[in-house]
Amino acid sequence: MFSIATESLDVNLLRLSLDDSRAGAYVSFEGWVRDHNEGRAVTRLEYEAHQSLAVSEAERILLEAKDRFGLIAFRCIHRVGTLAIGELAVWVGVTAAHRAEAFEGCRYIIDEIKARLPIWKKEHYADGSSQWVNCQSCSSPQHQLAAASGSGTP
Amino acid sequence: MFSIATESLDVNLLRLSLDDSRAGAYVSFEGWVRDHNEGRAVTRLEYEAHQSLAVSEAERILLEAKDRFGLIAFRCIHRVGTLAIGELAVWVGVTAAHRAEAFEGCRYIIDEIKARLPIWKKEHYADGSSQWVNCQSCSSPQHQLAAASGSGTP
Amino acid sequence: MTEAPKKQVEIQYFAVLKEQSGIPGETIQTSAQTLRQLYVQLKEKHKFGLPLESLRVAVDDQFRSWDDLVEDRSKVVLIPPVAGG
Amino acid sequence: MTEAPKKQVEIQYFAVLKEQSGIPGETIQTSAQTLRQLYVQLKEKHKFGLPLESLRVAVDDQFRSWDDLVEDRSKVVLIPPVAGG
Repeated sequence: MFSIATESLDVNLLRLSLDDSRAGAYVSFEGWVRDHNEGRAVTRLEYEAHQSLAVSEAERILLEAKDRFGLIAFRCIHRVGTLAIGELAVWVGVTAAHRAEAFEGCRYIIDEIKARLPIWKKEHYADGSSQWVNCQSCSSPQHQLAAASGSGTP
Repeated sequence: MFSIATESLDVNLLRLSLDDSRAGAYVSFEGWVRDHNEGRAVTRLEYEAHQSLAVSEAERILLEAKDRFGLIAFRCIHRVGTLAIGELAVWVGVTAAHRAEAFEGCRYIIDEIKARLPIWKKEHYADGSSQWVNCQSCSSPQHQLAAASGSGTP
Repeated sequence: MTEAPKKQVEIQYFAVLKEQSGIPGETIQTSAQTLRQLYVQLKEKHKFGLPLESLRVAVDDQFRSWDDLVEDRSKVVLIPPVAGG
Repeated sequence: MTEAPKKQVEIQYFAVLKEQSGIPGETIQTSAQTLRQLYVQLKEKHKFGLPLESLRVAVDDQFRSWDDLVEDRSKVVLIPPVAGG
């Protein structure tokens, strides 16, 4: 149902694995590494995961989606390691009898995956700097002091 | 942007055609021929389209979606002819910077495609009968008379 | 009131209308003034079951209103309830 | 009040915590009674910037509450703000 991958994904194989004659609707989501974030030019991403916790939490999420939206099949894969612009970071695919359930189920899964899985993303910028995403308050006290004298929110 | 196909689709090629380094989210929808509808066992589908009207209306829909949801890339293909169970009848793929726009744009396109395009679907059932979908009131007066004496809604 | 001059119209039938008429289309001479009147004539001729309210109509590849006038040498498409996807 | 007996705990660090501590993990002896007290000690030791409220904690592969007791020979994972996808 869920796995963490260290190599690039074969979307075609993933899609075929969801094949089911009861399914009328297939919806997939892919998160691609884009060349910018919040106005800054991004050159690459680095993903790190806590493997066992991520897997157990993701399987909980997938079963929640199955129950809520009556999904027929569902699967999710998340990459870790260093990813270049355009690379696939996460893939979610679901099937259902009808399209409403498929769209809502797929959306639920990716929303919860992003909010709940112990996976971390570091952005590397064109100016050579880097930052852990969602981690504005992560810097150590000395760094926070330095940041407070600047214009950014701490 | 939109086309009508008489042969089976290569989803992988379609997906690759949307590749863009500004895109962070890709959402695709596929309509598959399923083995049942409203409680009846379905054996195959037959699609018919008014080619030129379908193309111009679909391109209007795609541009509406682009404007409303700020899509980066978008494409839709619809099959016509006889389709077996499990075959791909319609494919929609979109990209956007973020996932909310990609999900909503993809959903908008397939909803409008289904409601507005001059495309017709005939279901063939396991018992040998067949019916044009959404066409409960399509039968000629003689047939309506016969139907009215049965238990189905006319 | 004098008889309106006849116009030549090419009609295309799809799906259930093609089945009920038994033909994919036909070219006819009609005295119908509006598209609404034209459908009433065709419904009578081919015993179509569909009420006009459940159809749409297009002329020369543009969706049109039933109250639009029938134009000579135009191509009319009658569109029964659609079901793409 | 007597000193609580020391417990042996294996800590794992990820992302920003791994960078700030300079290590992927460590095994320590601690007198901390709750996970909350444990983080306060580690924050002090490694000069972590993250307030406890922005972290989650897991023990032996289960998410836990900060008020849960520290168990001897357990594996503790400190989870900084996540950003999958």
